[in-house]
Amino acid sequence: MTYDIIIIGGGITGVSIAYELAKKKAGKILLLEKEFLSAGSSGSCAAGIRAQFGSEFNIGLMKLALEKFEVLAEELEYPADRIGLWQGGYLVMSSSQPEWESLKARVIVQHRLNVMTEVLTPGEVKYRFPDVNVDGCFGATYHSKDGHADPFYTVFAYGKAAERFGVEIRKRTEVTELVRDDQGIKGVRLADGDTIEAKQVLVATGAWTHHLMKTIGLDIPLWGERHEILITEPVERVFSPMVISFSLGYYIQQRPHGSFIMGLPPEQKHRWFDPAQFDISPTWGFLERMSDTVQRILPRFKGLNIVRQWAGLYEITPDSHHIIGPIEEVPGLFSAAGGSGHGFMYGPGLAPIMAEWMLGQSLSYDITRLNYQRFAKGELVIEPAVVG
Amino acid sequence: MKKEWHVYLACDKIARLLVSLEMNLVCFQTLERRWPTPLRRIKIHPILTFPPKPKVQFFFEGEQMEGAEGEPIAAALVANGISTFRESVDLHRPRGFFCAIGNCSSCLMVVDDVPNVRTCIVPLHQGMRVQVQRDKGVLK
Amino acid sequence: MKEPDVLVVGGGPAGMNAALAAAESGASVVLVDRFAKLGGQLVKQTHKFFGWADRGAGARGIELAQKWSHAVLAQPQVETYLGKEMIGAYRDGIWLVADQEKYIKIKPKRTVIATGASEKMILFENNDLPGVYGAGAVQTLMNSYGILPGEHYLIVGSGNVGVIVAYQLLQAGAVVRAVIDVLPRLGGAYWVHAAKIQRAGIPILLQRTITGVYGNQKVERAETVGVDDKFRLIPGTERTFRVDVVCLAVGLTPLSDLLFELGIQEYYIPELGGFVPWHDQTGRTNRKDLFVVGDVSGIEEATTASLQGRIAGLTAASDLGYAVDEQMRRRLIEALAEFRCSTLSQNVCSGLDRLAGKEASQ
Amino acid sequence: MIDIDGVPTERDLKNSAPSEDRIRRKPVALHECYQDIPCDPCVYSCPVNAITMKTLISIPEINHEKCTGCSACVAACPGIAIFMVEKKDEDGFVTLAYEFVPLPAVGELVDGLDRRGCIVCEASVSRVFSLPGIEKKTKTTLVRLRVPPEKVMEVRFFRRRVQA
Repeated sequence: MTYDIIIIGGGITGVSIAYELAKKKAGKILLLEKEFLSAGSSGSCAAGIRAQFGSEFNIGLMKLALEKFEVLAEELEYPADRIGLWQGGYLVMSSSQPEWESLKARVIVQHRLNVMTEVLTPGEVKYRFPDVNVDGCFGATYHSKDGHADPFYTVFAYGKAAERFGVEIRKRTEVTELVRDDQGIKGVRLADGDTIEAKQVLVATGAWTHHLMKTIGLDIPLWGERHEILITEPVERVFSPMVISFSLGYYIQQRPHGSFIMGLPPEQKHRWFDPAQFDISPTWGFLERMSDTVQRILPRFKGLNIVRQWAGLYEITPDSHHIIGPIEEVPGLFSAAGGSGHGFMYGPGLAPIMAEWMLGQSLSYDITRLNYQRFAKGELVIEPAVVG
Repeated sequence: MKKEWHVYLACDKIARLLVSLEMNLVCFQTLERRWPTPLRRIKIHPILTFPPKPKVQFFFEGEQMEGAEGEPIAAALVANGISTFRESVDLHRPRGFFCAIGNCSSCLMVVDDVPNVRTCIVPLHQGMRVQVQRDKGVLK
Repeated sequence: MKEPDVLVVGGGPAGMNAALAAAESGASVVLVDRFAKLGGQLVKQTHKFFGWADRGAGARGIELAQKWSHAVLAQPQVETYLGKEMIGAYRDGIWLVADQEKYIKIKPKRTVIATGASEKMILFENNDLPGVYGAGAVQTLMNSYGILPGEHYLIVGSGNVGVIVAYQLLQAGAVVRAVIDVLPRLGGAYWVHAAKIQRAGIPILLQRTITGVYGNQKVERAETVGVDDKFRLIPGTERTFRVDVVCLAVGLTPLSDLLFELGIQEYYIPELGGFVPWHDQTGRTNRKDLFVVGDVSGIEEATTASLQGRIAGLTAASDLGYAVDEQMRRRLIEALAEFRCSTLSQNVCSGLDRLAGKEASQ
Repeated sequence: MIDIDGVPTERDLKNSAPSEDRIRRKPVALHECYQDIPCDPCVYSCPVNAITMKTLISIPEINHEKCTGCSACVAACPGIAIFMVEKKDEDGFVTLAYEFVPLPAVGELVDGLDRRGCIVCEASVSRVFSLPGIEKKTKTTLVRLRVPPEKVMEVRFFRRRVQA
C-alpha cells in the first residue's frame, strides 16, 4: 500500500501537521508512533506558551501559535477545559542589570509586533504578584496572554481531529529506518521488517530524529538533553503567572488543575545523539536545587508537598531552533524537529505553515530560514530568550 | 423453661436453614442482636490491651469532641462517629476513612487551616481544629 | 549523607529480619519505615501463626512483632529511621528519606526492599462511599487504635485476610453479617480459619458478589447477587445486607513503586499478586546490589517473609565480605522450601517457577 | 464440604475421631485439621508424644490410646482445630479454646453451636481454665462444656445468652 504522506512521530509536531495536511486534503496520510500519542517529549514538557521572545521571527511565530491556541478547542471540537488553555501570563524576572536592560530591549521589539508586554519594576512586581520574592530582581516583564495548556489533551485533540479528517494513526509501531533511492525518499521500514511506501515522509521524532536520519546517511545536528520537572499537590488557584528567569533557568507555574509545575535546566549538559544513551531517570540533585529555588522565589508555597518528579528530553540544535522543511539531498523527505524546549508551544503555529510547505503552496509566514541547509551555509538563527 | 428452649431451638434451626438457602430473614437478625452491642471504642478484648491515653479535646467543624492524645486524627473522628472527611473535588461526593496508611488521600482534611492533611497518619493533639475539606485546599 | 552497608526499606517481618541478619553478621544497617512503630502488618495479627514450633509457631503476630522489634532496637549495628518516609530511589544509588522539612540522603552498599503490599480494590456502585474500607484499614483501627468503625459488617473476599478480619471483628465485639466470595470455593483461606468463623455463626456465602452500597452520605446497606460458574449475575438471587461497614479483602498487590523508579525488571505473575520484581532464591534482583523480600517480592505470608528477610540479610552481608554462617543460610533456604511444599503454597510455587523461567528466557 | 468452605463433614471426621469406646473411657483429643498446613506446635505440646507428623506439612495423627486428655494441644493449636471430648455416664463434655471476652462463668447456661454456628443443644459451662505456661504465652483460655452425650461430636462452639 502506498501513502501520499507518512508522518513519523506522535507528538505535538507530528499530530498537528497531520491534522493541517488532512484539512488541506493532502491525500492518504499515515502517522506512525512507536508508543502512544504524546509518549515522548510532548508528554513530559511543562507546556508553557509565551510570545515573549527576543527575535522578531520568533515573536511573530509565537503570536501565530498563541492565536491558534486561543481557538484550538473550537477548531478541533474538543472540550476546552481539557485542552485547558490558561493565559495567566509569563513573568520574566531579571537577576542582573545587564539582563534587565536586554529584557527591556526585547520588549521594544515585542511592542513593534503588537505583543503588548508590560515592564514592571520590582515594586510593581511585588504589588501585582505579592507572592513573588523580588530580592535580587532588577525588574520583570509580563505578557498577560502567555500561559499554559495541557500537553496530553492538546495532542489527543489533534490526533482525534486528524483521524476525523481521514488520517490513519498507528500506535505502537516503531520505524527503524527510512528507505530511499537515487530519486528520493521511498518510504519507511518498521520494526517488524515491513516496508511502507510513500511519496513524502515527514520526520517529527524529536530527539530521535538524528538517529532516524542517520539510517539514510544524513547527519542532522540535533541532540537530546535531559531536563527535569517536578509537580506538587493541587491546591485552589492562588497564583496566575509562570515565573521564569532566563539567566537562572527556573520556571514555576500553577497549572489550571491547581498543582505547581516547575523546572530547572540540568547542571551537567549531555549531548545525546544515540537513543541508547538517552537517560530520562530523575535525579535527587534536581529535587534539592528545585526545592531551594522555589523556596527562594515563592516562599509562600514552601509547604506544598511534591507529588512527582520526572525528566524528559529537550531536542536541541546548535542555534536552539527547529530544523524544519525539506531535506534537499533527499527529495520528498521533510523534517520538523528540534524545538529546543519550545516544541509544544510552537507546534500549533508551525503546523499550518509546514503543511503549506509540504504541499508546495506559498508560505503564510516565512519560516524557510529554519531549513536544515542553514547549518551548511552558516546562517544560524539566534534567539536570546531561551531557558537552559 | 424447657418448652421455651425447644421453640427457640426450632426457630434458630429454621433461621439458619433459610440463611443457608440465602434468604434474608428478620428472625436471623434478631438472633444476631444477642451479641454484645459494640461501642466505638473497644473496652475489653481477649488478646489486646489498649493502655489508656490522656484524653484531649479537639474541634470538628466547630463542635467539641474528645479523642486520645497521639492517635491519628482520623481514628478519633471515627471513634466519634464521623464518617465524611472530605468531598471529592469534581463531583463533591463524600469521602471517608479508607486505607489508614497515608496512601489513598481519601482522608485529606483541613487541620488548623492547613489543607490536604493526611488525617489517618497525623497525630491528634489538644485543641486541634479539624474541618471537612470541600475543595483542593486553600493555601493560607 | 549516610553510607551504611545495608539499607532496609520497611520494618515488617521481612525487613526486621533482614536488618537483624545483616547486623548480626557485622554489617552496619539503616532501617527506614514510615510508621513510628516497627512491626508492619504484624501488629494487626492477633491470631496465632502456623509454622515450626521451634521457630516460634503458635505465637501471635503481635508477639512476634514485639520480639523482633525489641531485637532490632537493641541491636547497636542498626540505626532506625521510624516515622520517616522513603520518597525516592535514584539510579545513582542515592535514596531520599523525608524527615519533616528536610531530606536525609542515604547511599548504601546493599539495599533490601521490604515494602510489603497494598490492597486491591474492586468495582461496584458507590465504592467510594464512607464505610467502604480496606480490610487492613479496619484491622488498623481495631487492633492498633482500639476503635471499631461500625457495628455491622459485610466482608468481601474469603481469603485468609477476609476470614481473619471477620474473626478479629467478632473478638472486638462487632457483628459480622457474612463473608461473601465470588468464587465457588474458599478464596484461599485455610480451612481451619474458615471453620473458626463459621462455627461462631458467620456464614461464608460463595458465588456471591457485591453490586453496590447505598446510604445517605455513608454506607447503610450493601446489595449482593449470586453468580454462576462463569461469573454471570443470576437475577432473582439479590440479597440486601443492612451493614454500615463493607470490608474489602479482595487481595493484595506488591507495593513496588520504588522498584519501578529504579527500573528493576518486573513481570506480571497473577499467582504472586501482580507485577513482581524478578529475584533469585536469595531475593536478589537484576540489580545486583538490590534485594526484595516479603510481600513486595510476591504475596505470601509473614513466616516466609521473615525467612526471606533472614536469607537476604545474610546474603547482603556476605556480599560485603562479612563472615556469614553459610550453613545457617543454607538451612534457612531449605526451611523456606519446606514451608512452601504444602499444597497451600502450590500457587505461590508455580508463580515463583514462572518468575524463574522468565529470566532464563531473557 | 471441607474443600468448599472449610467445614468438615462426617466423612472427614471419621478419619480423625476416636472410637466411641475410647471417648467413654477418659477425655481424649481429636483434631479437625485436614489441610497440609506447614505447622507443628501440637506435636511439641504433647507431654506423652501422642501426636505425630511425618513432615512439617503432614496432617497430624493422634494416638488416642496414648492420649491422656491433658488438653495441652487444644491450647497450643494455632488453628483452634483440636478439641477434647469425653462421655461420662449421662453427660458429655467438650473442651475447646475460647478467644473471646467476657469469659462465661462456671455453671452458666449457653447455647451449644455446631460447626456451622447452628444451635444444637443447651450446654452448661463446667470449667473455665488455662494451662500455665501456655496461657502466659498466648492468652488462650479453655472452656469445658457439659453437653448431652450424643452431641459431643457436634458441639464445637457456644454462644452466651446473657449479655452485660
